[in-house]
Amino acid sequence: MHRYIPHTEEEIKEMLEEIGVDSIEKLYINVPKTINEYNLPDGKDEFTIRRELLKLSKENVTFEPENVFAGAGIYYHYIPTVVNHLANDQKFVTAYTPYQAEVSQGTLQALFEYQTMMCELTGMEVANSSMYDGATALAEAILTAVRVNRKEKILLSRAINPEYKQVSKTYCSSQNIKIEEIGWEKSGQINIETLKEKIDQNTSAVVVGYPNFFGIIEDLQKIREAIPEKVLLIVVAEPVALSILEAPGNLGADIVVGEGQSLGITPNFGGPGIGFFTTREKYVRKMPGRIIGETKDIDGKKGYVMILQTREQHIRRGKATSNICSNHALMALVNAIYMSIMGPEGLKEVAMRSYNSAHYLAKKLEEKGYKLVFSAPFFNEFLFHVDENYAEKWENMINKGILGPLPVEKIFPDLSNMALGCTTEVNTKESIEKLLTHL
Amino acid sequence: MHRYIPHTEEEIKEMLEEIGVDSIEKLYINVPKTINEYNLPDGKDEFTIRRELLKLSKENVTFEPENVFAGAGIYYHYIPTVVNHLANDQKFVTAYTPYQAEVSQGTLQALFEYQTMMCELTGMEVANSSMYDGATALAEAILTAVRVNRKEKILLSRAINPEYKQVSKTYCSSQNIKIEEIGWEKSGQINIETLKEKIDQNTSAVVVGYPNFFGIIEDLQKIREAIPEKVLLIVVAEPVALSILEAPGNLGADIVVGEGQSLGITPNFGGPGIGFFTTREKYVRKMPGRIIGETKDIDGKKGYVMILQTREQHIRRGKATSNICSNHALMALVNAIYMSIMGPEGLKEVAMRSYNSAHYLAKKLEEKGYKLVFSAPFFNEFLFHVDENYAEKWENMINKGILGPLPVEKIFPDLSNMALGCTTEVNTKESIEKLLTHL
Amino acid sequence: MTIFELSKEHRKGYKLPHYNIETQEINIPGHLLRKEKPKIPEVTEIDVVRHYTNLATKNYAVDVGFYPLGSCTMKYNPKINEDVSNFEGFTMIHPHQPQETVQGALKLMFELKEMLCEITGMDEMTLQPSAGAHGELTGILITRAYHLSRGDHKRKKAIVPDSAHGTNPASAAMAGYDVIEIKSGPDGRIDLKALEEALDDEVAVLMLTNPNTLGLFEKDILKIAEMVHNAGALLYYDGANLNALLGRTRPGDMGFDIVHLNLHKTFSTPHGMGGPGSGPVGVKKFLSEFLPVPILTKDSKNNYKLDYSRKNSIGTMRSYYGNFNVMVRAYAYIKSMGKDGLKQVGEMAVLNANYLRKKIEKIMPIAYPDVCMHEFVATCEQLTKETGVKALDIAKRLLDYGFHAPTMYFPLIVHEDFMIEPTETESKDTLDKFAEVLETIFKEAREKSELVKNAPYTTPVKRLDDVTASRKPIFRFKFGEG
Amino acid sequence: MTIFELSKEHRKGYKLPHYNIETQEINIPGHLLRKEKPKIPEVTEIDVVRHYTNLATKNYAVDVGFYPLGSCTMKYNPKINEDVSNFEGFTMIHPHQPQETVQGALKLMFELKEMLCEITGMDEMTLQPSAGAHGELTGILITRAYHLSRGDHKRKKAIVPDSAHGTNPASAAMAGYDVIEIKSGPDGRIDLKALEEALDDEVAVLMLTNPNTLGLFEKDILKIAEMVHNAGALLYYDGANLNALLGRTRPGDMGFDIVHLNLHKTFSTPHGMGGPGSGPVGVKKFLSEFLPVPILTKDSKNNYKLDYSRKNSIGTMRSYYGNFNVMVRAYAYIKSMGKDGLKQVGEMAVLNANYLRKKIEKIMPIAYPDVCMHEFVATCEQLTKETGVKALDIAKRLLDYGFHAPTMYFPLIVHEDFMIEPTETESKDTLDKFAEVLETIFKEAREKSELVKNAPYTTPVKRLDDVTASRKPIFRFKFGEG
Repeated sequence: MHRYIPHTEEEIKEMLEEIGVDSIEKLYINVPKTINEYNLPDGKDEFTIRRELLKLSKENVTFEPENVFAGAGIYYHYIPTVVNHLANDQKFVTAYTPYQAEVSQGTLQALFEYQTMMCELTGMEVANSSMYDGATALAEAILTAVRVNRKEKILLSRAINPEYKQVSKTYCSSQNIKIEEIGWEKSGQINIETLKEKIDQNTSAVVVGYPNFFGIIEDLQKIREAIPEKVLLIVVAEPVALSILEAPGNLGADIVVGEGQSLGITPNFGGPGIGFFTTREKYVRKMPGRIIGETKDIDGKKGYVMILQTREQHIRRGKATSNICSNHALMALVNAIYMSIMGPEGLKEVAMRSYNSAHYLAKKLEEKGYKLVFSAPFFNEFLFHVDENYAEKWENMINKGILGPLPVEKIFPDLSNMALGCTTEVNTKESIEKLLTHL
Repeated sequence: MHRYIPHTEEEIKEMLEEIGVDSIEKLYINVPKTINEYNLPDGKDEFTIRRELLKLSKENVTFEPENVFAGAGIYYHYIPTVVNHLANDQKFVTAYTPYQAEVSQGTLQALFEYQTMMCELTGMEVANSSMYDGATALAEAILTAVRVNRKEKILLSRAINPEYKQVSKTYCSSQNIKIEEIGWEKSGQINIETLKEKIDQNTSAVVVGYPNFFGIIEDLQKIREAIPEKVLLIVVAEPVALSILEAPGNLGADIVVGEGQSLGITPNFGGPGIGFFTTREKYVRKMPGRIIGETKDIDGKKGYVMILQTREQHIRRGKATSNICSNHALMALVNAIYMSIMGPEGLKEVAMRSYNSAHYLAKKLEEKGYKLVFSAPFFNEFLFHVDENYAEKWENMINKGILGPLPVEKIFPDLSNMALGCTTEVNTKESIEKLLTHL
Repeated sequence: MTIFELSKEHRKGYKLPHYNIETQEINIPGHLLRKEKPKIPEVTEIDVVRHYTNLATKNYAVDVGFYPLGSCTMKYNPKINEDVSNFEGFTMIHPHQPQETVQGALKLMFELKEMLCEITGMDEMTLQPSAGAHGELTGILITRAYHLSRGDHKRKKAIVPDSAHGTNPASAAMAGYDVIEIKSGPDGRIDLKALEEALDDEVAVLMLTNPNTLGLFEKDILKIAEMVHNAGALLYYDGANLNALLGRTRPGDMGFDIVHLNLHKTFSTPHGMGGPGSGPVGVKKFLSEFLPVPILTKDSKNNYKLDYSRKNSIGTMRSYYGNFNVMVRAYAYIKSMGKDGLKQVGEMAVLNANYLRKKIEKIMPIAYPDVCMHEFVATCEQLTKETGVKALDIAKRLLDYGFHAPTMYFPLIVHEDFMIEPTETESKDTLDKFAEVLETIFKEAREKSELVKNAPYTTPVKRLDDVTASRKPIFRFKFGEG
Repeated sequence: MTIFELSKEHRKGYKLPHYNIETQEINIPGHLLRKEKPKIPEVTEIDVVRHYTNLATKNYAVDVGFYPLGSCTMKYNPKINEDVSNFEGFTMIHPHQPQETVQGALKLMFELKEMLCEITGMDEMTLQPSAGAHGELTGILITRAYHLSRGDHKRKKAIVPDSAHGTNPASAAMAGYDVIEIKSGPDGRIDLKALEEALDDEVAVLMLTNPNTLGLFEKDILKIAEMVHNAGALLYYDGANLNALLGRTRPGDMGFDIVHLNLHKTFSTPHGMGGPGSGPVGVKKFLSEFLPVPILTKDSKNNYKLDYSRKNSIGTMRSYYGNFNVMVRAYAYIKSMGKDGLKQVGEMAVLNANYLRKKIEKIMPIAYPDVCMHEFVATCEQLTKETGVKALDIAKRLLDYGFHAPTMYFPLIVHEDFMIEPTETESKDTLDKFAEVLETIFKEAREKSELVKNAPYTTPVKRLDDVTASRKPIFRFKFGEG
């Protein structure tokens, strides 16, 4: 018997006897036997598995974090050692969704605290306990806004991560929701005049990045002032930036979503990260996903449970606010542990260094003759003009162990000869200088 | 303040106030200030520490386990993944000696089970919950035997690991205990005739290996028959071998000690491993180290506690059976987890493969014209004659990623031009063939 | 104690590396600069370690004990899968690296896809969806794209049986379909007549899990497939219960056109308190063009590629390529099990369920007392009538005895029910002990019902008030209120 | 439930790699072949995981809560030290590899030794001893070798204060010395007069820890050193309490000739339920020749070496080079702390102890109410007289409140005492909470003493009978008896 299966021959006999059949075959009543065996290899031992997977893993090129100057939604940040130590506790990892609250207080309290931290960071009133990623969080935010306003039109900044835009469009494709993109001004910020023009009675929400995909800090206050009160302002925020940027909740945002990968999660080839979803209390019953709330037990002792489940698919079925069932709870735990160990001052230091290094790099690039594409303030990413042979240069840098600024055309097909540079707190002065020698 | 220290400036002030002094300096009454600061570098962040240590670790040459043909007391065995997962649980790792039994049942039960497993493996009646290593376990066994018999002479097989012999001599140096070595016959087994001759009224114990340092399986039965009943037979056993060799307890051993590294512990450059110590119940009060026993709580529920502490230094002080205080409890846990996952059949398979591969290798070497030094049955190590240029060959193999049979002279200075070969279950036919091409 | 209550201003637990870049001017306008420090806790490493270590101890988990959750397939999660998924070459790669620099990752994904196609009998597969429900939505959008591509605009209905998982109707609705629920027949299976009646030219898809949530194999599956296909609709397979069929039969062989898998069920990746999971979607060849992009391919030179050239694709379902690290675990699992191991999984899962069914039926009736597959449903309705002790009470009392409760009150067609799935990784001893405890609880319910009604007692908290929790919700820690 | 009771014959949890070497004949004589299978458990991976996971949960540990164990220095053990000590380049090296292939390990050991010499003010050091007591034995054997090397054969006595750790007399006895205990003076420190009387030409060594186990600094240390040296004896430093002095003074500066350290105390390597620890021994130059071999050296080309050429060496104290992986942790710790951090360690450890002393003295008397160093001793003797509640009972009651008990009934010169060492890694909040709980327990003792006498109640087992356990000892699981 395979090593993960406990049955001995003797037990199988005893069990069949109890069932009252004489062979396992007899248990497959009416089940057609369509295969004799899979066209798959035989099972392997741990030693071999470990070696094969290690080999595969080494067929991927990794970079020293300080040599990564690419972001575009996935960032290399310093992750304190305790984060993985604690989040790898198998009593978190192998737990199920906390349906039995009395034996899930670890999960529930951690998620409740995560929700609180996300509210603090975004300035919003409620958070759910996670979405799959930033892209689906935005798609669900749009669906939420449509449930609130019951209008079919969504105005979405063109400077949103293309991955998010695509997913939002896929999600909306079958629901008669029309997503229109609003371009940017020369500064890189959303074109407010176009926005004002396009807003009409049919608009449920406006979506902007904060900072946007190019690192540009949108002026949420101006945007909020430009749109009618009942149109929801959905902000796609980079959570690290929120330690130095005013909380969107204080600038009139109705829903703040984003990707939480930068809060303690390794890049993971893009997944799993985590989508966060925060909003105002008045919209909570339209919100997707699990929400954890505080309550008391019969002795009056504080405890936590899942609340407002009547919004959800397992109760509401076809009328649920979303079909989401599995979420990314473990990554919410990672976020919470990361924020706990860094604290507000650590988060701010991370944000300040990310900002500072990016501006230093931008200055150095300008000194070398490169020109920035946009003029508005940016956080830790910025777009700059490059030569036609940049793609080649970029691959050259990769061979030297540097993941340089991304040739943005690969992601944003209509932007040619531009690169998206990024720094975080892990880049060093030396690594920046090394980068510059290759540019 | 350093990141491991929680104090804020404000708290320090409050605390000083409570104490009633106005500065920390005032707490150092009469303590001379002999240094201003250490001649040490400034503290470093995790990122830097991790990188520096990784670099240091990579300045050591490691080998694929199947390419290791060296043993001599430290072995490369397959270690199932769960062993480290479970033993790294910080509720084991950061626990103290189980003085408060009611909150140490994890430690105590695990050690009690470890003791049981060691008794099963050795065929002895009692085990303590660990010694530092095989060498100190032997030294303590000798001291125990002297406490039992009160005679000054110890007859020790010359074919014992030289490390163990040296340590035993160091331990005995100040206690008027005389250790005499007994040589081997051509077969590689202890010279029984010499043994018989040397035994006298002053002999407390005879020490033999099982298998001995050269892998030779000593005939414990013959040895037991050759020595008077009251002379203690101390056996230094390789625990992996005990899955196919008759338990020393069934052959008349009085104390069985050894190194437990081969039961799930990585080589660790020689430490930490673990010394095991088992004996007969009648000697238990002369035994060193912590012993865990079963008991009941006030509700009659089964539980575990440290027992017979009156033998120990914290109670008995200068009259204790040993000064041992810290032991290697965590490694006992590793042993217990390893044995649990492997089971008796897994342990036997490991032993059988180790045996089989060594005999295959020996045969192949003989086919190549090498000659074995000894003729008696061996387990998974054997000594063979090599040329004068073997040391060079050996270093050559190392450059090819093979840790070949050890030039034994480095360890056993009076044995020149011999190598000690070793295999375990991790060596493959292919790795053996590769080794042979270099010999 | 919450972590917020451990906080002390200016306490620190981190240290960043030395930083020597000159300070640049900050040119963010004042109204966009943060004024108030977020109330993230200010603690040190030991506080964080103790807080989360002690929280973990308050959790039940597979590594703590038996989790007989029907349809959740809470099997053992091998530790080696954790180790390999954490290899730096897997965790520290950026999704925008050139494909030539991530060949190991792409190869792994390609091979995983191929193995899953073999196991399901499908022709092509996307690994992008992050969870089962996400896979369902993907599958239903593919359904939609398929019908529309044929100019068939009138299909607005999705049929689901009344025993279906809640995600089935929710996903169908999210994809814009009207959900038609059909009643199960008296044997707990699809009523062919009801299906016949429901199937018209407005039906886009029938969503089915087989074995169904009662643990019963839909023995008419070939007939059902024929009926559905004759009506011009597609047959969708909810993979939640695939564990039962491993090594025996494949959704593709039974006529299913689309299938989603739950790697976190059948393929043993851990549930992580709710996620991340992974919900690959496989399709028959004729639907392949609609799959989300990118699709993993291999060229003639054994180069692995992300192929975006699929112009009828439904689009993308999430950013990048899915939950890669979950895929690594599933890949290691399938390689560890091999063809023989996977067959044993199916057989022992079915053996365990039937054995436990036999044990439980001495305690309470099985809703549909057939031979079952990987799970079965039992009901304590009679006990509830006699004693007032409900399924929920029994569930809570189980916690006191160190067992997690089974799934309850689902499927909706049985009352006061337990849906029990033991999985193949539990031993006979564990099942015996579980049945024994259940019997004890039934005895308690009859002899001292209050004891059961107020359970649990030995858990970190006693029974929690979730009614008030939803009526007067507290969504977040309130600073200053303790 | 023991793991033996989970066992089922032929159940397996392992799989070895494919093996294709032809079976060789077994030539072991029959009487040396094992006949009976050892009763090691036969279980599968999930059993092992659950068993040890659930056992771990029954443990108190630094990562669970506050451990105020006097003289044990249970400080926080940083997790990065665990990670780095598990690097393959450290765990997978063989002690008999050529020295050129382990330069990283040797460099680490060499640098660790140098840093520890700097911290202790000693000239040379061995890293070989595995624990504090092992270090003591090493140091005392060095003492012996020193005297003998000078032809001084009459020194047969080792002096220890009555407040010394039990290992001091035990180690001295193991090295063949007669142990002379001298009484402490009324201020809890060495009585110089008693010392004077004890010091004669038969005394080999005075073993001292400073600050002593009462947490008091031996302020006459320079005088003591002079007296000892004038008598021709050596002064030995037990490093258990070194934490208090970090950044301020060094044993070498105070006249000590030999010092052992406990890396698992001062340098934060975890205690591992009792070990492995590491007990390096440092000496002044004139004793260097007696150190155990090998000694780490560095040649002019920066090659690191294991030097065995020390012909007056006492020999070796254990196999190979000591507990290398423990050294890796200590090395990472010292590098993480740096000179400033280490100074803060000493200061905050002393601050914490004095703060807690002030809090505790409102509850019970401090045995020697001076300003203390890193720890202090308090006594509940008065409470015991009043209520019959002993220190042990209070200790057990502390467990109910989530605290580990302090060291008790030690040093032997104080009765019904608690020896309390908070270490620098505990916060003021934790100390406040501890004092508060202790006050509550005192109140309980006065109002309902039985409650305290029968504690604990909330632990995995209640108070255990350790008297019977030693009187009728059960050393191992008895098969067939449950």
